[in-house]
Amino acid sequence: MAEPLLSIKNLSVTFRSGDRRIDAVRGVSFDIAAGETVALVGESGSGKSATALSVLQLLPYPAATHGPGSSIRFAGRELVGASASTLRAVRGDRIAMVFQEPMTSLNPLHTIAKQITETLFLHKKMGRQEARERAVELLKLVGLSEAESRLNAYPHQLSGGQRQRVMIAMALANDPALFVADEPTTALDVTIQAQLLKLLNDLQARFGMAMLLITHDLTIVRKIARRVMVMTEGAIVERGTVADIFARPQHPYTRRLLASEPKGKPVSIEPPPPVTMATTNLRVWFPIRAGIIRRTVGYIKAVDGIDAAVRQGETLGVVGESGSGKTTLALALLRLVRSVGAINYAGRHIESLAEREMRPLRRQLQIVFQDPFASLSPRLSIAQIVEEGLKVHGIGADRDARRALIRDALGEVGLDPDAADRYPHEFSGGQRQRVAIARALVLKPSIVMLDEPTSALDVSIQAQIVDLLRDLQQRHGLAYIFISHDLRVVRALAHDLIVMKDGHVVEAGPAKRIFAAPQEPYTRALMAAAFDLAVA
Amino acid sequence: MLAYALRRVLLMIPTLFAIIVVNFFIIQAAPGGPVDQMIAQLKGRGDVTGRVSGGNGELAKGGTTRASRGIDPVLLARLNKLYGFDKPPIERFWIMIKNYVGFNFGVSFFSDRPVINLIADKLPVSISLGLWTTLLTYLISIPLGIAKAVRDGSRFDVWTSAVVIVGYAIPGFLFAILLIVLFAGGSYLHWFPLRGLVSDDWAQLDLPAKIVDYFWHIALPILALVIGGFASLTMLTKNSFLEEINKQYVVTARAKGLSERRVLYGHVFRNAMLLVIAGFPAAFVGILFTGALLVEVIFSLDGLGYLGFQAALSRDYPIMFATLYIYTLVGLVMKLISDLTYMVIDPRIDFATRRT
Amino acid sequence: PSGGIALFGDLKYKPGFTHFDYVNPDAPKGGAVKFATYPGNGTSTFDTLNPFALKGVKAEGLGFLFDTLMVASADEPDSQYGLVAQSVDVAPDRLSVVFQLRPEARFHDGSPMTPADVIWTFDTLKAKGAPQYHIYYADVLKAEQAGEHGVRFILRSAQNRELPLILGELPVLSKTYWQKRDFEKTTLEEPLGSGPYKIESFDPGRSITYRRVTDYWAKDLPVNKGRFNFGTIRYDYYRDASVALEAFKAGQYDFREENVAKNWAIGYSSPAFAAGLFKKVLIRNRVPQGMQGFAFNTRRPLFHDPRVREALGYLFDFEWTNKNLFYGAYTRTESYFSNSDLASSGLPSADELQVLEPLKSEIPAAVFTKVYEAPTTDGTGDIRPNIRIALELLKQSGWTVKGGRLVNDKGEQMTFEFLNDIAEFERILLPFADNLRRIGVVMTLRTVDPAQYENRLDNYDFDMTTVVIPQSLSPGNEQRGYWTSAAADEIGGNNIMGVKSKAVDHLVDLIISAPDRPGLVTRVHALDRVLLQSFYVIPNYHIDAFRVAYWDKFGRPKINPPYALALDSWWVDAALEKALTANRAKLR
Amino acid sequence: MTRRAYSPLTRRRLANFRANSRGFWSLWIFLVLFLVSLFAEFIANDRPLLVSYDGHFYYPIFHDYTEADLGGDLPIEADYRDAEVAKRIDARGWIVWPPIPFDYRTINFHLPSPAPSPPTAANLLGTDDQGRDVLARLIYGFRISVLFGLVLTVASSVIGVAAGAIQGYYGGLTDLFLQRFLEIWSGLPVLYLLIILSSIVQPDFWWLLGIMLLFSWMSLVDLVRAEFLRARNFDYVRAAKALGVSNPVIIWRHVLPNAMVATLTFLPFILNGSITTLTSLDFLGFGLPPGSPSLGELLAEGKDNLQAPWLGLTAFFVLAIMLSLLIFIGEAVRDAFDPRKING
Ligand SMILES: Nc1ncnc2c1ncn2[C@@H]1O[C@H](COP(=O)(O)OP(=O)(O)OP(=O)(O)O)[C@@H](O)[C@H]1O
Ligand SMILES: Nc1ncnc2c1ncn2[C@@H]1O[C@H](COP(=O)(O)OP(=O)(O)OP(=O)(O)O)[C@@H](O)[C@H]1O
Ligand SMILES: [Mg+2]
Ligand SMILES: [Mg+2]
Repeated sequence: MAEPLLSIKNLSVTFRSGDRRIDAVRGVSFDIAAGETVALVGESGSGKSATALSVLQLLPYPAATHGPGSSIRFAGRELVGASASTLRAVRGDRIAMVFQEPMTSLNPLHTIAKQITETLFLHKKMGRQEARERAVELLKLVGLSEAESRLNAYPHQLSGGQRQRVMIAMALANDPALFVADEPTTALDVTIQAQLLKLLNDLQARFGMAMLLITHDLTIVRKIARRVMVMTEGAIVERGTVADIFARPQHPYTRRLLASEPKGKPVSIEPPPPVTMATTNLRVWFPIRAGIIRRTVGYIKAVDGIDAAVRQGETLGVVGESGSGKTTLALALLRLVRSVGAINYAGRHIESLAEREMRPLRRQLQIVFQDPFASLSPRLSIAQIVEEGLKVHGIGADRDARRALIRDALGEVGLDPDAADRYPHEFSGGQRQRVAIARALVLKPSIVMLDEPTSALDVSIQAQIVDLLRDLQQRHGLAYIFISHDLRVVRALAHDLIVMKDGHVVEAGPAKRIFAAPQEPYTRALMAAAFDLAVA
Repeated sequence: MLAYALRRVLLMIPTLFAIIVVNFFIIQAAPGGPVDQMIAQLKGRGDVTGRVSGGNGELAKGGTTRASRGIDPVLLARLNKLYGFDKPPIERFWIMIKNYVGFNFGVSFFSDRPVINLIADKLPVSISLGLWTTLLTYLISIPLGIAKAVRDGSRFDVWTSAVVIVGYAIPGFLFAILLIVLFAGGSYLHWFPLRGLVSDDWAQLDLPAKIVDYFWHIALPILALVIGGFASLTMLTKNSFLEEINKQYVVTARAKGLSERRVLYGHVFRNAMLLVIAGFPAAFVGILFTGALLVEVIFSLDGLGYLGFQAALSRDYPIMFATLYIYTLVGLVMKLISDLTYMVIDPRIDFATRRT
Repeated sequence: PSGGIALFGDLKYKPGFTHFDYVNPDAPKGGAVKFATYPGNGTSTFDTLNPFALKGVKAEGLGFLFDTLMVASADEPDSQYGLVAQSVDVAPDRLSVVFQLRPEARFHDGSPMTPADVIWTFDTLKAKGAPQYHIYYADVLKAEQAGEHGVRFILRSAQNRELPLILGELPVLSKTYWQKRDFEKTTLEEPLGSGPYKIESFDPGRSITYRRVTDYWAKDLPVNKGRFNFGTIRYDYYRDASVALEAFKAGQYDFREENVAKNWAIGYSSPAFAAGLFKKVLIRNRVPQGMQGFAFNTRRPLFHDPRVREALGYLFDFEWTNKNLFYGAYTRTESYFSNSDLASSGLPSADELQVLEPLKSEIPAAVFTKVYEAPTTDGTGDIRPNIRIALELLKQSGWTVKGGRLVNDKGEQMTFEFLNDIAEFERILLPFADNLRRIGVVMTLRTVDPAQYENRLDNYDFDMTTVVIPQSLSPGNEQRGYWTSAAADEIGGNNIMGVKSKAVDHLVDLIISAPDRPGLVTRVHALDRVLLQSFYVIPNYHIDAFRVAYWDKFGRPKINPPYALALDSWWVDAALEKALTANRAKLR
Repeated sequence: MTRRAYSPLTRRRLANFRANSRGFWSLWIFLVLFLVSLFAEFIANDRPLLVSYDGHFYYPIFHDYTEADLGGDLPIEADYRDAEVAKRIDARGWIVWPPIPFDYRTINFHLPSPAPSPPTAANLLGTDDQGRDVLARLIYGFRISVLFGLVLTVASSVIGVAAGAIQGYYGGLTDLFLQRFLEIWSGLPVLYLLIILSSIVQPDFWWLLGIMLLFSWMSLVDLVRAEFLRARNFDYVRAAKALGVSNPVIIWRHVLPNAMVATLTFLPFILNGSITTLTSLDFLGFGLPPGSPSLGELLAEGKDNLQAPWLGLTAFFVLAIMLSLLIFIGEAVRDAFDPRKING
């Protein structure tokens, strides 16, 4: 066989954090041939992202260092410690990368168009018009509807999934030889996911694109990858063809991984408990502004007349395509974006409460944001972040008591409590997501909005979290509004379900019924894609 | 946003009015007025700028013997009438406001010229100094600050810091004098002219010679002005960049294969520049209107700084109020522009209350 | 009819004289000279060419444009000789003066100067001119034509001997020219003049250049012979005094009069000076220096007692100050009429005693018994002897040192404020304050801006301040303002110290009515003694020379007149100038 | 014991601070200089530390003695530099002088050349134009200037940051009206207020501080406001709101630490600037009472005495060194709070 396209030998990555050293990657070696798709799966925090970032030499040097003997050869060229110009020629053109956290990875001050066309100008030397057309084409390819009108949007005006697709479009713009995708579909609904995977397949077929795919979604691995590698604690512990590994996992972690599925069923309560939070005809319209004087020329109706209710001790699942207004709904319910329409919580109309009056209620109403990274204050340690709510609401008698609560909360979501004094950026994506969950749960609220809380978690931890949530629900009668694209998880947790599209509810009802017999075509399509992912 | 800008423009009227009112009464409350100043001048003593321009020896100045009579009441009345002090303050205030509405700024007490003309006369100097100084400081400080941010902690960083700090610590007026002594005086070199904005025969020069002559004249003043200006801007740029340079979007930009320059100038720049922009109006207005006083004095340049200072000390109220009015207006407009610039730079910024 | 007029006695120059003694009648004409004006020596900018109106900062040298009726000679105390006026006659009753104009007198446009012009000038200056004119001419009732070429001024009283001389200084302006213009306005149009120079060019605030009028109508008059030799004169404006000095050293201008001792001592060193390309010359003069001193506001109870005032005088260490701050440039002032024959010295002469005896009961006894001498020290800063004297005097006045503080019988410490308006004076005052502190007196120094200073001074709201009481060689009317009881309460007056003494009032009357010069001198001496021995001020110092520096291109007359620098009698020496240019080039 | 008092994060910040050795040492040097200047009286004084006379001890720094106390005949306060006093004491005892036997206002009467006289063994940095020891004045001047600067800087930054933060964070009418108030406030004629003030009282340290404080706080407001206008849109602010954190706490804990760039950058400059503010006030004659030791006065004297470069140079070096120290300290503080800063 000819020299592989990418050849990683004995790669190690060490981070420094304060006076500690974290060996994130320890002696990883693998090859990827042209046109091949290799999946990298593994525990959250096992060093997958670090490995991926090493390829393009994008780690936060000098906080990160490669051990001696680390080597990454791409098309015959050594990348570790390569000169800036070598790297520049490779980056974005020959090797493209999609980052794990698409929400924070876009330049907040540049329009979508600018960010996509930039690589085209750079590597393809396209003209303005041409580049713009290509950008529209790319956005369409990744399934962004109304691509043209979205070109001039800024990242903060897009939903999580939309941003992720922009990232992908940006990466694929130059038909790279190697595509490194770090959890590229976490924020995407299943139909789009399917479309995307198909697109990748096409590209592979057409241009012989190789792909390093990092994902927690084993279904995807099965569908798209030929080989798979499993990482835990910085090392690859098992590798082989997808068929082999799925059939005969050797390493205990692999076995656990394959075994864990979000299991269990929501426990129904009889008689049905009272509704704790409800909204009728909720609307959130974002103005579209144009021109230098920013006149309002129209509205994006992110949430357009939604009725929803969640019962005490139950879970309301919210599913729907990316950009359908799920996040906005959650934020509106918590009065974090301006909305119109009644919001009823525990018998009170909270839509007109002043901020000061809302504040005591906030202990009861918690949220886990879709973009955990951005929602964590960059200059506070994890401990401080989790502690904050406790302090505000006077939970925990003193410092030590609070410390104990923090340790418990971090432990429950599977984080090492000793890492509590690190800053958010020193964690992996999944770890940050768990911090956000811990922050919400440590308050023992009565309702939690969970916006894609498990998207960055590997299945084993996902299962752990799901168990935790269900456990808490049973013990304390928590109500959840659970937003997710992962219908399996939804199925495992939700009592009721609403399916959203374009800011409207297309179908609502008991989860069991909808999963069993979806009424609307859209719901049916969604279910089909989720449970029978066809790459055709 | 249009509504916001409009509201801001409308609010300028009461703001200006309030400033003028407050100033009018505070200034009148200060002991010593134009009449006192005029009398001091008549007695040969009213040298208001002596403090900054020096030259007072150990011999105090007396008047001529023949003029040495007490202030005769007739004269006093004449002076009071001359300056309009025969009317009560409120009436004077209304007259002034009425005139201002029609952009009539009155006539200087002491030099008897319309204030507007006086200001117009000083503009070439002030704009020359202000423009070039601002331009130079920004053109040098920003790239320097960026370079320092990229090389934070390196030898380059340290010694450039040292250079700009030393520049800042050199008191501008001392440096100006030093420049004159070294490069324009009679003791050492005589490379540059000592005073003025252009040569006497400027009108006769052809265009290239005019340009050369102009820069030849402003070289030293500008040097004296900019030397202290680098430090804060450079450090601000550096720190703003350090704040941004580690963010995730910068990694994305790098992943695109952008050169370091384009990462810095194309991506980080806009994110980091908010503060630099925010500080701009104050810096510009400052250098234009007041900052150059000592340099103007030392290089015998006729600028607004000197005009304002002299007017303040000699109690030339029309100049004071007119300059105050104009500076404030310019300041307000600059501030509005910079506020609107914030929104252009960062589309997330608005000025509304966060109500949800 | 007389061609000249003297305040007292005879004129030095008899009718038919050809030129003043202190000029070189054959001085070569031509050449260009540059002067400078800068803070401390003139204004630092100008914005008007009308020198007569109140408003505007006047350009330097505008006097060149205008001929006056008479011209003063620089080697007599107070004598004038006709310029526009051919002759002058003071009526025997001293209530009117007649000037006969020269028929050939011409303005620059060729029109003749007429009595109508003179009358118009007088009326206009008095009514619309700068306030000084109003003050000058307060005692002149009116001007009227007297014959074809004569103008008669009617005076209010015979008292003011100086008035004819003041009128002799009247410039003559063209009525026709000015009637079409607003006299009170500032202007940048060259006014029509008649004098030796015309404006060649100017740039407001930067420079102004004058060119000699070659067909000047009066160029051969005896008063002008040998004067106005420079072909062009240019004044450059500087804003900063140190820069102006640098500019001189760089050869940007030719001539400079220094008024800062430190500059004089060490400020001029430069290669050009070392090479002798420019000179530093002290030209002695007899220009009366009057009195500069720290004035007590005797309106304040604290300073009622002359012994207190005398005592505090012992703590101003002039010798140390002069040596260490002034490079020994100055002379201690020991008279209110210093540097002139009007200054008293020794014990009173018989004539003076005659004046003083009648006042004996009202003036300090020391006037008759003691020679006034300002306190002295050895210049080392050791002022113990003076402290002893001061403490003794203070004790007599009820002030004693207790616990290091000088207190009165009520136990109040002596505290006062020195009101100052010139920053440069702080270095002179602080050592004085330091010495005062040694005997337990607190003198706080307060420096304020000019307008505020004026305001406080006009209302006599100060304890102590620096005064300058200028004097001319012919003290007269103005002494009323300086010393009399009536002036002491006049707001904004010149009797800063608040002198209120019948004796002084009387002496002032005597001075004003002095019959002749010796009588005047005697009476002034008497006044001087009384003032000195009453300790109204702590005398400072003065200098009896012009400190001039000039590039070596000038020719100078052999004689320096005692009462003026008479720069207009210098000329550009072509040979020197050539050598200078060559040497300068070499130095580069 | 003390170690446990710090949270791990604080420890980490301290370590970061220390790791910036330039800043760390700058802090020490600055503290030492400042502390030393606080004890200026013991270092530079025209009164001896200790006098033994006739078997008795005298402590002139703490107590005023008259010459009579020391056997002289005059009742005036003893001037120990006076030859006669010194001679008398020497005859019957001894004197211990501070290292610099000059106070800030002591005139050295025995100048080798007219004032300002160049550096000599007696006056290490020469004398100023009144014959006073420059080094002594420097020590006292440093104290006054730094105290003035520190108080002014701290107070005005606190006020300025608070005002900017409130405007930027709350926006809306709060912003609109505070901004207008600020504009009017900054339009006040400072010079005239000073003139009025100085016509009522003799401006001293505290008066000047007060007046300056009234205006100096405005320099930071716009910058902080801009930072807050931006930062309030960040997701972590929204997250904090969702936690029920009150606005002041959000401002303080979440936004401020991430909006400190301008403040941290400008603090050293503001401090140095307050010192030069004193200069310009001195220039106009509204500064500290004449004769007070201040760096500003030294600069002004330097300008008037170009022939005496030790004046201007001394002032310049002190300013330059102080600014460098402060900026380096500022950088270290920045590092300390930079979550991504890695030592070494
Ligand atoms: N900047 C950093 N400083 C210190 N430690 C870091 C840093 N970035 C990552 N780490 C640590 O390195 C380890 C590997 O992180 P990495 O992001 O590669 O994990 P991952 O496999 O991508 O996990 P996830 O699936 O949760 O994204 C984690 O334990 C994380 O805490
Ligand atoms: N601040 C904003 N300004 C303008 N449009 C916005 C803004 N925030 C969200 N939108 C738009 O509102 C719509 C709904 O967004 P939202 O984030 O609620 O979607 P979502 O259902 O959470 O999608 P995803 O699954 O991708 O996270 C999207 O079309 C988005 O572009
Ligand atoms: Mg990861
Ligand atoms: Mg979402």
